[in-house]
Amino acid sequence: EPALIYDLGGKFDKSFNEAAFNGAQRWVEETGGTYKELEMQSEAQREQALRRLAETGANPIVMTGFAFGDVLTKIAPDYPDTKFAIIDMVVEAPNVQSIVFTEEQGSYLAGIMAAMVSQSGTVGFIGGMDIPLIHKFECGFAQGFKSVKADGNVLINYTGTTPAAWNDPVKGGELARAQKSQGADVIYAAAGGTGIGVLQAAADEGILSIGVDSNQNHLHPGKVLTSMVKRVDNAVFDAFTTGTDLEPGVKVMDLAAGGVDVAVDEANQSLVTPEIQAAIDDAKAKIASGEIAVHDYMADNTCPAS
Amino acid sequence: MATTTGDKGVRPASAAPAAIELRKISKAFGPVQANKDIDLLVPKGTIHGIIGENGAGKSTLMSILYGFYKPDSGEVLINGQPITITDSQTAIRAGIGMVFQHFKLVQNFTVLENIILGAEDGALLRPSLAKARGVLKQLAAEYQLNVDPDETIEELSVGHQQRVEILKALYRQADILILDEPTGVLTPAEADHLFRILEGLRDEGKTIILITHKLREIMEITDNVSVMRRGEMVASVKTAETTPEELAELMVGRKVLLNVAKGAAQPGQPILEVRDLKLVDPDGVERLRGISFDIRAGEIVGIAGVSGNGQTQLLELLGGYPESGSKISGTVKVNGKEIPLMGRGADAAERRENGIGHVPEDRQVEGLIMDFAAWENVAFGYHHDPRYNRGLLMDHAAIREDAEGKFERFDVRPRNTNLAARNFSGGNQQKIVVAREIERNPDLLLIGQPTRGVDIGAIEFIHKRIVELRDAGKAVLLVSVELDEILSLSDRIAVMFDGRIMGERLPGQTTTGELGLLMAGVVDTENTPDSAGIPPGPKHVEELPEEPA
Amino acid sequence: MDFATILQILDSAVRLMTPLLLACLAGLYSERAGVFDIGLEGKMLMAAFTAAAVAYATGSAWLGLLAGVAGSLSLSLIHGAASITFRGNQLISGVAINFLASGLTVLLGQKIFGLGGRTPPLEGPARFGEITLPFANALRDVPFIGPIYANVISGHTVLVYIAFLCVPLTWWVLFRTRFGLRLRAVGENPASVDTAGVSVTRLRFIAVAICGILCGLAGAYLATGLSAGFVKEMTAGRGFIALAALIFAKWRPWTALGATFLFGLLEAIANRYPNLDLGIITIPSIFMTALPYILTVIILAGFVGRAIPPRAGGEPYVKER
Amino acid sequence: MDKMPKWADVILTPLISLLLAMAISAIVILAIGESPWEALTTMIDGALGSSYGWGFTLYYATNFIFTGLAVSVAYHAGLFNIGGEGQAAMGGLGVALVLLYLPLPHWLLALPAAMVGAALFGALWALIPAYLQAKRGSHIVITTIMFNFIAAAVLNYVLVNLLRPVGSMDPASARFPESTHLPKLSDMALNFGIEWGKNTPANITFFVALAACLIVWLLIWRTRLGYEIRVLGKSEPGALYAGINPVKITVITMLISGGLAGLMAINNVMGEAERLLLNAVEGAGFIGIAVALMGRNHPVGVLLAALLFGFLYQGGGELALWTTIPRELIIVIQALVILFTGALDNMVRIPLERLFLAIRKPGRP
Ligand SMILES: Nc1ncnc2c1ncn2[C@@H]1O[C@H](COP(=O)(O)OP(=O)(O)OP(=O)(O)O)[C@@H](O)[C@H]1O
Ligand SMILES: Nc1ncnc2c1ncn2[C@@H]1O[C@H](COP(=O)(O)OP(=O)(O)OP(=O)(O)O)[C@@H](O)[C@H]1O
Ligand SMILES: [Mg+2]
Ligand SMILES: [Mg+2]
Repeated sequence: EPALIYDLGGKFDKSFNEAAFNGAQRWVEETGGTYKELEMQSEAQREQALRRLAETGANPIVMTGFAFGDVLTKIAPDYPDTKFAIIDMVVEAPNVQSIVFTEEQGSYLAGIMAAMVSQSGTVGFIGGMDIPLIHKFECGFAQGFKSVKADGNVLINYTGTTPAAWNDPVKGGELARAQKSQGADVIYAAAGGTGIGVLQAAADEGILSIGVDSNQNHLHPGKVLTSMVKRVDNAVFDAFTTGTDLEPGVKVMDLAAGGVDVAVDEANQSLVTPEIQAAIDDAKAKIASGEIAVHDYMADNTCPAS
Repeated sequence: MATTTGDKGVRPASAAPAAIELRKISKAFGPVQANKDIDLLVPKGTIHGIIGENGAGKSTLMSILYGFYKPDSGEVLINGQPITITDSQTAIRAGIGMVFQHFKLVQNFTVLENIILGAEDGALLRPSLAKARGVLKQLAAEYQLNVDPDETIEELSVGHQQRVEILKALYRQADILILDEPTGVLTPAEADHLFRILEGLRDEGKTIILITHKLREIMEITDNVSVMRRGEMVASVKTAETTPEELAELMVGRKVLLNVAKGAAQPGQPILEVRDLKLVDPDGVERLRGISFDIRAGEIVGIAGVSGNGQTQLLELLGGYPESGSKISGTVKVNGKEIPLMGRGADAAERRENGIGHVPEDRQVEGLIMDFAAWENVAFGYHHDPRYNRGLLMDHAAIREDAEGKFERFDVRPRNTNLAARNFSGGNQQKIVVAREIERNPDLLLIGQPTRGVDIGAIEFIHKRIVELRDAGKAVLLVSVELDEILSLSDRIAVMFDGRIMGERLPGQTTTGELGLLMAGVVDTENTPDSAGIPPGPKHVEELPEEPA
Repeated sequence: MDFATILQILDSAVRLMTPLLLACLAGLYSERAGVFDIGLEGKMLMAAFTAAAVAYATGSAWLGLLAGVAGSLSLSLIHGAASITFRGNQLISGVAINFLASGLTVLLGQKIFGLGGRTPPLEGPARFGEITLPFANALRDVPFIGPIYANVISGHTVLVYIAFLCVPLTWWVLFRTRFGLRLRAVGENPASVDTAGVSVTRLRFIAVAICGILCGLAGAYLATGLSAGFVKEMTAGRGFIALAALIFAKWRPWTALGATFLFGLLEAIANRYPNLDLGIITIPSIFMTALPYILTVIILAGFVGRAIPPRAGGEPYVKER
Repeated sequence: MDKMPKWADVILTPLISLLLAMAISAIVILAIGESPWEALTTMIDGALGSSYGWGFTLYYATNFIFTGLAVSVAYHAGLFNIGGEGQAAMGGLGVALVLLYLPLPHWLLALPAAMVGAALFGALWALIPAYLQAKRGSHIVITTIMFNFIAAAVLNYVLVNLLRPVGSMDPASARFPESTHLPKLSDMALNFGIEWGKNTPANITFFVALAACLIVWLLIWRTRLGYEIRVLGKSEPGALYAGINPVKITVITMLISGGLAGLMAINNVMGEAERLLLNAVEGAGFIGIAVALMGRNHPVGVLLAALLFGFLYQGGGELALWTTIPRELIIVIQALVILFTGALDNMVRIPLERLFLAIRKPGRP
């Protein structure tokens, strides 16, 4: 029986924990299997949860979030017969699969789209808590944008420095309005619950927004340019399906592997013109071939594009 | 001779029903039986005194009458009609007004706002205030109760605050006025003025109940007097048929010496030398304007004066804690050594090291920590004393032991050092403070208002201790608004007015009248045209400066 | 910084200050009556939830508002029972209410909507729309005044105008009515009110209830005015900021307006300039988000003297011990 | 003179209050369609039913003891320190700096060094609010709230830009050297041949916390400084009369308070995570307020309240982990416990007092 552990944000964080949950649900629907799931209460529980699950025989155990990395490194050797999968972090152990996403690539595509629809030449990025992971989104977005509009302008805001930054739609909305007043006409929100406020404010103010993690196009049909989807659900689904045969090592869920993408569906079809679609397809191909190298902020903690 | 059995002593002269009749009123606060089967009869149009030791239950009884506390049992009749007083509103409607021992005023409201509070006409303030302003003017003229209606309470002297309380009751058209220790905070002149007003009210047919610890006042103004002891009513008598000595005995249950017995002073070396002391408070008000005096060993110097003329500042300055931000100049020598008045070494702890003891004017705010147990209060201010410490830690056993001894020697009741200071009566609280300071055997004792609100038994005791200290060759600086106290205790008297010492007198060679003039700021007693023969009566008090903010 | 930017910042400040202002006035009533309230945050949160939930269910923002007030009011009554009736510790009660709201909102939300405590997004009449004040468009071209009127003053939801009207109203109630006189008295010296024959308990309960109503407005504004639905913990500490503003304002309505405006303004500025380039150094964005708090401390230390709370504040009124 | 025996007030009142809180909690659990009995047994079993549960309960309690003591020490001086959260966070920074940059060959050296770092940073973070309160009259409630936010920003900056190992996603410092790892209670038990609390985070800091309770008790009730702190808390004019300098005592008290809050970092940062995480305090600073107030600001009360909250935390965690009951239920239960034992205690006490008076009355003449 597989198991899934969510990070502190909780199962319904409207972000990647929720995506993981959706993946597990899909697996249940398709296979009829059952799985165990756990929600953290505090940092100290990480180890407790992992060990308890391993001891009850759950296999494989999938966990979402880089914060598990440290603990997993420590306990994986204690349970050599259990397979672990960790999302968003690399842990080197013979029984651990590390699943990482190339958020910068997806964000790069979102940047291209933003640049192509922006009339003002100014777009915005609103991050949640000011942590490196979110800078990765920001940096890819800026690079994609600049690849189309080299002299355009990307406005950047972060909501805050505490976990409250993920749950402040009011501030998100206000930041969106501030960016709009500076000329932004497309805003990319990578901010969890705060992003809901960003998308709402953008819709209210008549500008476009870009969602994140899961497909949020439907929230404001015709007003959300696209969503940079991060297929955590696929990762969880795959891990559950593979079961105990989980391959150790690093599994990169990149553009080519369908790990990240920009969502196009009926809600935003009218916004995505054939030219835009062509540009995206072109960029995808070039990224896949290595012709375009999207910078990974995490590699050196810098962002050449902004 | 007085009858001492219940209400039989006092019968209304006519057949008219008594203004107040209480029957078998009982009230317990938890395990404390504050009132027990109390009967009381107050005829209409009389002034009725109630006396009793601290904690005897006087305030409780009156608070029940006023609807502030609910009695456990008993009956109340007003003008012969039984009435259930559930809250103060009922009492007010029945024509009862009360001036509490601790005023119930809102400090940052104006006089007018305090007057109308709870008695407003309509939902808007403006008409109420306008009406009250008119009524106030009328009452002020009628009873000579002048206060500025727009002044806030915190800017008023206590005397004026009390007027506001009385005006509050009159504004509500009280026929029965209860005053709980009204003169405790008044100067003799103010007290006199109050009594004239009370007499005026009585003559109008109003009924007045007066609680006081001062037998002189009872004798002077009341028609009847009731005595309480330990929650019970032990006697009710006609004032004309009793004597202070008898009342004192009824109250305390033993004979009390009403006058201080002391021999002549034998002054020695100067202990305290004060020269040209000046203090400007943070608001820029000159509180002390060049004070100079000496106190010698074996001498009690009394400072008389209307409160608010700089005595508080003088005591605080000598005690080492003038209000921060004050500007200070002048010199003070203790035992010939100059002590710093500002900066390093100018704190109260240092003063204690220099052999200065201090019984502050306000025992509840400064002299005691009300929530601390009594034994902890015994170390208050002396907590660094090696006797109370062992190494890094305080020696609780030693402090407790010392406290037990002090309780014994000063007859503090109840004899329980574990009780919080809050739970002692005013007199016993004061005994704790006095015991602490006197038993240090200080070279100089500063003592402010030593017997304010204290019952006569305790007054006698405290006075005796002060005199003993003097006789042991110590210097005492006594500040009091009670002229009687000043006159009977002091070896020399200095009168303060507006931050200056107006003059020095010897107790045997002066009168209250003369002191009263000095207290009113009249420089010399020679007949000058504008000061001639002005008695320290109510009219004059009007013009005294008020205690500023 | 050009005029348009200033207008935008002011406009944003008005929106950001509104929940703070309402909560601050709420606290003002309660604390002026002598009941300290650190549970503003919780009441706002509860109101935000009930408002969003009912607005979603009924499709009416006004019914949502009513529900928001009811939600907040119910917590007020708990606070009143604890601190007035049972003379408990007001600070503890406030802390408990914050916890209670934080847990209950998510618990109920999850039970009802199954979205992990969120409510579904609100649309159309379930949200308070922006109101264009009369002549806003006509006056837009009048120099200076016009844009200020059209951009800063006009174009907010009705709750913003209610909040601003509450300031003079509160002043008037407190200082011009019998009720206000008694309310202030009961916070300064309850015994004075009691001996005047007025019930301390009743007055304090009314004050606490008004506090609940205003917190209800604040919470409803967050969920149905500023955003479109409830998100867990969406008050994000605003109740505490409102409390700070209340102390800052020394418990006075007009200064409360000033204090909350200052907080709103500082936040709006920090939003507008995520990286403030001062020429020599650039303040990193992390510190810009903290800037409102740093400035508050500086202003407090530098310009605002000692704040003296209502004298009887925080203490239950006890006659007999 | 007391209305009821002390044991009744100290034991009976909180116990009945607790039962009331539990009863209401049960109703809430029923209302969301779950079984209160199952919830209760899961909680008790998970928190107290095994050495494993105890290991966590004690770990959480240790955090709360420190923050609770911090609040209570300040409270005795009449200061309401809401800044425990920020002070504890800064304490974590102190611990991290000491452990990362000082060569400490053994935990016996590392512990005192880290304690100094933790207390120092926590105290420094309380210093400015203290100074502003004492000298400028800036209300400590506002300034400490503000300093919580500022601490979060500082920590974020330091972790993300200065202490984070390059290439790491996690805004956290590097691991502390192996030599500085504190012995876990389980290891210590193993030394005596007892298998106790395997893999639980409870560590030697628990004993440090107990010692802190004792020291705070001595400080407040047995030393001159404590006496002065309590005097200032009761009456500032009284303090002046007694020759106590309010500015000095205010600052010293807040330094002690901040230091205690900072010391929490020994437990969570050094003892548990063994590296500095961004949100390591996790609200323990605020729980400290509840713990202090419920514990009536007495170290023994704080200890008991901290254990109660440790139990609720761990029991609640188990509940969230192993049942379908949402984890927010625990917050509700915590709220009810705080409410009933801390704020509605008179609801129980007053009838009890009447009862005792009634029992006692007939016995007296
Ligand atoms: N509010 C109260 N709660 C509990 N006990 C009280 C309360 N008020 C008074 N007592 C107790 O009741 C008794 C009577 O107190 P009361 O105030 O009536 O005395 P009193 O005669 O007015 O004394 P004093 O001369 O000091 O004013 C005292 O033992 C006192 O401790
Ligand atoms: N709440 C209370 N609990 C216990 N005792 C009280 C309480 N309130 C008052 N007392 C006691 O009641 C008695 C009288 O109290 P009251 O407030 O009438 O005057 P007081 O404090 O004695 O004032 P003073 O010192 O001026 O006489 C005192 O013994 C006082 O300590
Ligand atoms: Mg009395
Ligand atoms: Mg008295």
